[in-house]
Amino acid sequence: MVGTPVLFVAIPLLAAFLIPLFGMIWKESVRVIPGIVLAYLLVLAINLMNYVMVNGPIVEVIAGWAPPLGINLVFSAFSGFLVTLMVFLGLIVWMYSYRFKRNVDFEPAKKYFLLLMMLITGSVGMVLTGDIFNLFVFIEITSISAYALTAFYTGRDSAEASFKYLMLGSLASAFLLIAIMIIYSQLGTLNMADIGSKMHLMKPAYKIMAIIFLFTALGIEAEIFPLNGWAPDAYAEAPGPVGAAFAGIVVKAAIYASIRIIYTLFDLSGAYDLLIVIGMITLIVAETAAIRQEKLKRMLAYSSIGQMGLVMVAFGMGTEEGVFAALFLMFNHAIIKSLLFLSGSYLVYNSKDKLIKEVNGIGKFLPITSFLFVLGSFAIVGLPPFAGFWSKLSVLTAAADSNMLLIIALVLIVSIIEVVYYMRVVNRIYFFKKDESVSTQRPTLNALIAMITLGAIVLIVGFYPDAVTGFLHRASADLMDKAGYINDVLTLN
Amino acid sequence: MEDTLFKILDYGVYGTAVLVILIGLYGALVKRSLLKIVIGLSIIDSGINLLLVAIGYLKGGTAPIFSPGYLDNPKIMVDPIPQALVLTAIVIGFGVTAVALALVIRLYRHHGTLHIDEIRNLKW
Amino acid sequence: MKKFVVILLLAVMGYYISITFFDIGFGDSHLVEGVVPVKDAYLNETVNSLNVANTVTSIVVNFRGFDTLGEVTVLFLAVTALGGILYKKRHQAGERSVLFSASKVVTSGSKLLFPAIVLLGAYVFIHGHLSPGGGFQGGVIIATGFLLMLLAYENFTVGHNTLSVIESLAGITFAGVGIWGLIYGGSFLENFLPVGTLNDLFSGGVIPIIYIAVGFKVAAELTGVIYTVLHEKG
Amino acid sequence: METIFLIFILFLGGAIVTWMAGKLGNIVQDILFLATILVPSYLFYTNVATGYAIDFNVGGIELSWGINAFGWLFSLIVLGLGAFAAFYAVSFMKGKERRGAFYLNFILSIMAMLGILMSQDLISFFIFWEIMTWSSYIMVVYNGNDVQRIGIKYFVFSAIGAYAMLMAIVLIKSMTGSFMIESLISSYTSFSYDMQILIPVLLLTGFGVKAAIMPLHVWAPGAYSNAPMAYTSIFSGSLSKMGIYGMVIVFTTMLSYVPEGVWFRGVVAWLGGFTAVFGTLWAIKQDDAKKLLAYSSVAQLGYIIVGVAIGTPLAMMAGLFLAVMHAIFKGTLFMVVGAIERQTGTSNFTEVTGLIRKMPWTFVAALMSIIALAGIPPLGGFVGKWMLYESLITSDHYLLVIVIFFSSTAAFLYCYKFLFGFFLGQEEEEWAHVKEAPALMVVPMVILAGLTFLLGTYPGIILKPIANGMQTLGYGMTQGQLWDTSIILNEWGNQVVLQPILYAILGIFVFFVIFVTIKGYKNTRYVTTKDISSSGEVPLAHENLTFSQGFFQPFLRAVEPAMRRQIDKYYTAIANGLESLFDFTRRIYTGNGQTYAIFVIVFVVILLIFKNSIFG
Amino acid sequence: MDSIWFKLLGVVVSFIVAFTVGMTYMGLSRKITARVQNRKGPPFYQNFIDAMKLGSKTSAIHHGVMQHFGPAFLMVSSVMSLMIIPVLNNGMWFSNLNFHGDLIFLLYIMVFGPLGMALGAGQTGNPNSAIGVTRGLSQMVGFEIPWVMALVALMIQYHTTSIVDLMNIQVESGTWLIFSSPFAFIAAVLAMLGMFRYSPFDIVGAPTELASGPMSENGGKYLFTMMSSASVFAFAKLTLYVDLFLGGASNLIELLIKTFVIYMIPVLYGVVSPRYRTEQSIRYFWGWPTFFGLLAILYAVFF
Repeated sequence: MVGTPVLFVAIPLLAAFLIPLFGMIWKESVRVIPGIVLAYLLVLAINLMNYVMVNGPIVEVIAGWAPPLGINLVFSAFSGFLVTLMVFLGLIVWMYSYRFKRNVDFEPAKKYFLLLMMLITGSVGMVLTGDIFNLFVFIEITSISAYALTAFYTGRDSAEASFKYLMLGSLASAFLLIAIMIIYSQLGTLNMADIGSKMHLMKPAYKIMAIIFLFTALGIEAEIFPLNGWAPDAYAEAPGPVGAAFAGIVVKAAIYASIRIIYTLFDLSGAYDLLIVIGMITLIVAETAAIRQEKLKRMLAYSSIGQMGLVMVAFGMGTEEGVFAALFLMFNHAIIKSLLFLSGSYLVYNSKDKLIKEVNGIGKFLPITSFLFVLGSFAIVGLPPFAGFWSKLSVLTAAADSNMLLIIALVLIVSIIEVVYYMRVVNRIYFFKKDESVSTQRPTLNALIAMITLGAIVLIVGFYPDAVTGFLHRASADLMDKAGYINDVLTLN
Repeated sequence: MEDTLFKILDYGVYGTAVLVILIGLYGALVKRSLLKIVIGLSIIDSGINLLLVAIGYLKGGTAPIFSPGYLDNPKIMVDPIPQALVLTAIVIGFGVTAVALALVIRLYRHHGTLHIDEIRNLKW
Repeated sequence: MKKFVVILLLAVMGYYISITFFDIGFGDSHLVEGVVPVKDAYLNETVNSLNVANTVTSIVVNFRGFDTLGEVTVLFLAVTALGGILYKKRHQAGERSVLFSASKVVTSGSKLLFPAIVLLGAYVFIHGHLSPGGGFQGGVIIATGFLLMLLAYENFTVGHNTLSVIESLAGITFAGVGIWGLIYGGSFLENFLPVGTLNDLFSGGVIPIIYIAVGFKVAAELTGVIYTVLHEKG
Repeated sequence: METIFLIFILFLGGAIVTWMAGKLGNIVQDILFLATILVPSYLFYTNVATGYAIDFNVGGIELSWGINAFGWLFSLIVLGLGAFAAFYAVSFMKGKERRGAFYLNFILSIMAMLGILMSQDLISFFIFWEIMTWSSYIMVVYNGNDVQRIGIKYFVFSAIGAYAMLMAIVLIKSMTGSFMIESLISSYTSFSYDMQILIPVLLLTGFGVKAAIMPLHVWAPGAYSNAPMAYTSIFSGSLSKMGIYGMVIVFTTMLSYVPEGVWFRGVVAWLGGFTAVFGTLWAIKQDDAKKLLAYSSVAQLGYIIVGVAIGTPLAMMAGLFLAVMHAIFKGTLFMVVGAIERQTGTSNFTEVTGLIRKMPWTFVAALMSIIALAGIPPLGGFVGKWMLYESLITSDHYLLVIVIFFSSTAAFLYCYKFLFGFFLGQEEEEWAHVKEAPALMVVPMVILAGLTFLLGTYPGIILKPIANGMQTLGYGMTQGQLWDTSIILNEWGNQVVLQPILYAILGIFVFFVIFVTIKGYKNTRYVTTKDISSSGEVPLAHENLTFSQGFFQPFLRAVEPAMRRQIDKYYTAIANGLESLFDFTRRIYTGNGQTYAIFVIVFVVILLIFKNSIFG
Repeated sequence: MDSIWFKLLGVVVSFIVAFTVGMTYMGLSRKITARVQNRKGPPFYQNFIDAMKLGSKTSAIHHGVMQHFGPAFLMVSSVMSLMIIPVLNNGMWFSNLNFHGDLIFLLYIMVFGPLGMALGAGQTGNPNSAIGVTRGLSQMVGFEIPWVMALVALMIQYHTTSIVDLMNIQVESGTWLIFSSPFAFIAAVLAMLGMFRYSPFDIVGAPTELASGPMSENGGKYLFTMMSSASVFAFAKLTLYVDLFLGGASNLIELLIKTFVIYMIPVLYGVVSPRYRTEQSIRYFWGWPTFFGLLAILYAVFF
């Protein structure tokens, strides 16, 4: 073991406090330090992941107090997998935005990278933490970074989007605290494993109240319909890489939190059905809303919401196959949607309104970016042999094994809608005449490297899904093993 | 007498806290001015904090501080954890409010108004 | 119309929350049977192994110090976010957006009060582990001192870089102490210093150090918030 | 290295290299392209034995690749026509944009089709199916005409089909625990009744889309006519046969085990019949050669479906033979249109006339293919149609015979329109400069057209693989027994009775041609088609009297009631309705943050009110 | 008996008989039509004179290779039909090429001629030809429906696709098919009206409209071939009807009588009817004839 999970939080925080100091000495450091930190974290994550795959989960205590007392971090196959993914995406996003908007001044640039790093840290913290109040703190770290990043561009309507996000985010934190209070008042503890082990003692009425508020609070972050009013605006108005980070990192963390709560904390079977129903509604509403969008990033945002609905459905099946499918879907969505956001934002780089029709015929001018966007489109709608196919297949297989014919049919019908709007964009990119008034921007080298890396992963996973399925199987087994989780945490010294 | 007082407190403290939350929510959901919405959100925070700290109260408990001489004469202490949590919650609430106000300033700069119905460039 | 719908909705929600909490009960132990609450262990450990008088402080800084680190980060982020959100290209530093003339009484009084306020704040956060109060409270008190000065004097300036440096150093101290604990004590934020005796100023190991850092940080950050907003041109 | 893997690696690698090689020069790219098609094909035919399969594992899923005799039959269509079309394409694409993308998708389509034939499990089947779908989709939108309508329509229908298939696949997986086609076939009879019905329905929907069966055919005309012609020849010729391939498997395995299979056969056969009739009627109406051929493809596929669905040995043989023939002659005809379009710039009958002397070889190819299409002896189409009629009559499908016969007679109308529109009629000055297409285009066309003659006379050449394939499918008959089911075949599978007739036909034809030509040959001189006695007056040089507008107008008036209701319109109406509905859903997002917050409260309140029924 | 020379002889003899009979019938029809219309009309041998004149004429111009092919195609169709159709009962005439499926084959070969001829007509460049061709093909689609229905009904009823078999059945049972499957006969006869293209179905040639349509650019040897073909084809068709419905014929005289009776149906129907428009003609065939065809099939299936 080369490090401990706490470094995922400690190192970025330390770096965050250092950046202003270094920034006074060497201006470029504000861009470089986050990258170094993220690269280090990626190495750390891979090392820990290797360790975890062999030796089982790492439970780390903070401040030397054994779990029911102190806060603990759990780096298991499940959380570790997500952390690795998030840190990797964080590095990609950093790489993409390294030279992005060279006309942006030093001051905002400094803040941008700082906030981006903290966004990732907060998300990673959400995944790692084993304490429910600590979860709240990390959610807030993530949220505030997200508000600020959403409102990053002063010229646009980004403040409006950010404000909506903030309103709903505030409601989320209020609900989260109410739920925490109810649980605490009954069980006298905040540790998730401890709560999980004692949950059966709680009165069902309280349990239900708690899960309603927890589910709503995390649902707001996880973009569940009808709690996702903020999402399309925020995705669309945030800078492109931030949209990628939202889709690939923040939402994943929120989903992780809600799933961890439903699977490990509570023992209510109704919650699984609720997940399926809500997930399905989210999927349908989001995809149908996406088909009529006029703005590219907004369309991607709705698509992202829809995919999250599908993830919820898969988790709601409650079987190990379902969890595997959901995790595979999360992985693919993180990679592919990030690819789409990153390449998509170069497609509409100079455009003011980011309209879909402005990508007309751009394939000739930005061949690589366009190709990557098309690759992403093909992959996200689940066309083989790209990555998205395998996850869609596993979702459907899991649903078939749970005898959910209607779910299969609905998911497939919605997929057709998805196909339609992605293909419309693909058609525009390659087979329309370019509008003369639209100017294009060639991606910088760092952005290209970032996008090509993602594209390569899409292809590799498509042709060789075994590259990730091993981890995913371990991760899904890990999530299903509630007793093991509680045991690992509570029997520490 | 004391019993009735506690009876009133029983419902009163929680009732007040819930009422504060609801008032805050009402402000956030109905008021048209962005500033009032932000104020509403702050009020929600206050209500939540009140509720939170009330959870930890124990009848007849003292502050959880082992002041000199306490150990010789121990008394029942209120639950310190909610207090610690409230401390955190307050600070976070402050941070969010600050960001919210900054956003309001930005919105005013951009739209020249604080009326939420007119700040609807992003829709559908 | 909308109002009534909202009121109805809120009434329903309020009803459910209220009955839940009424049912939980106020002022007595509402735990389910057979559960040993964590707070007992906290109270026990605070006085017995940490030698800290203020249990809240021990929880905030030590048991749940990770939360507090996050909390400090939230504040730090709020300030950063504020700067980012309100950033304008031609930012005229030093030009205040709100100008008013305070009366002589206010200016003189502020000048007198300012040191006292700062002193009080420092006292509060230094004694955070002994008496009610702590880094946050002390930091806020200090920040009110600066607020007072900013209100009283149109040309009162706080060095932006100074604030930033203080903020960073305080943050580094907190995180550094944590990592130090990781290296020497085995876990992050481990209390690696001797804990001293109960009710001494120098007791509780790293708790006062962290709380002082927090105090500085909060003071700098809140001042920074006020300063930034005050220099915002509408 | 397993040859099977090598084939696919060569295809894939070659596709990518060809795609990238645009900068190295066109010649290099062309050679790479041809090599990528030909080398794996060679390897396939020399090194892959039928009946051999290789198992491997991807992502925890057992996969198996190999080829059986039935797949081998279709591989002839895929790789054979593919090779001809490839040569044609090289010349066709000269000087066009985006050659790399064209070649890439061309190769990928060929690869995917071969992959479909070699898949012994449902997952690789589906993967290759989808590769085929999207590579052909890119070709459909390749020219950029009306892509949002035609392209999306194609993709949506493909997706409907593919997803129906996917649903069936996952259901099969959950019931049998395996993705192997074998295990599906062996355990089908143990499925519940609902599943025994549902799974064939889903699979047939999937295959039906590619085979352009009646209610699912609306994508075909647009897609076929919109793709570059060099591709359409394999699109219509081979790609649509993949649907037939799948249908055959469904019909001969699953549906032959259960009594309900009879109903499926009846319904699909009738749908095929209607497809044939309406495809033909719409083909007659078209003024654009591509559209005409596209509808004609739909109609021809209808015949094939009828044969396949009836499924008696003779009908199956007829269907498969027609499938091969259709690949050949429809491939040729699309190439012809491509050649004409390349030389004249249009494919509209109302614009181009009198090319017979300008493009004689193209005309020969077109004439022979058209005769084959019309099913006129001596060319290949006749044998197939004959077997189809015979099988329908001997299996008591009398009304279907009439439907098929009607469609096949009406097909003469568009056959004539095609030949007349392009090649006959008056020679116009506007097209005086037109030259014969390049040799690389003409040679494949003529060879393919020659094949129709060869197979018409010696159908045994292709009936042998068909018989082998049908044995694999479980028709327990030897070749001889199969051929005995038809009146016209001899023990080698060639036409025994008809051969004298063919010779007679040829003899009479030659005799009278010689008679008409020789008699007074010296005194007869050629005059241009302007030199006609039009009511006693000779038209001027710039006057064009060719009858091309409103061809078959009276006939269309007669059948107008049948054509008034277009399925396409209903689909369009549904699509528009859905889009309006979706427009409504997106208005849920009003843009007002407070509304969103109210949604949250509403959500909470609903959960609170119904908490006991949700979580109880 | 099976030698190729014997078969060739059969072809030649059949051809000559068919040519003579066909020409005579056509001449007679002209005469009869004229008498009905209160004209004197040409002599019945007029067609022979015409044919001789055309055949001896030297054509001066041609419009290309397809014009040579067109008449040949037409000839293939008619001669092949003639060779397929057994002329007399019990193999008392050259059996030529009839085989166990000739009924289906016939359906095809009979429509082959018009198509080939249409190609020839197309190359002449005369718009009238093309218009005539489109009309002809359209009408063909019209009458093929009842025609096929009638034939299919016969196939269903007697489980054979061979004309010889049908003839044998009639001889053995002593009942003509006109009585045992009357609806098929009605449908077939109504279809025949179109097949002979006499008024009211003479829209193809339509002398006053299209200047004889597909033939308008043809003269001399081309027209001669076409005329011969038409006469052979007429004979073949009439023989087919006799074979199918009237029990065949045991000698040539009987054949002549029977064919002439059949032949009079379209001729007499035509003289009293004005010309249809194409769509009317098509709808006509899809009306009652098709109805009878359906009846025939139902009859065949159920009885």
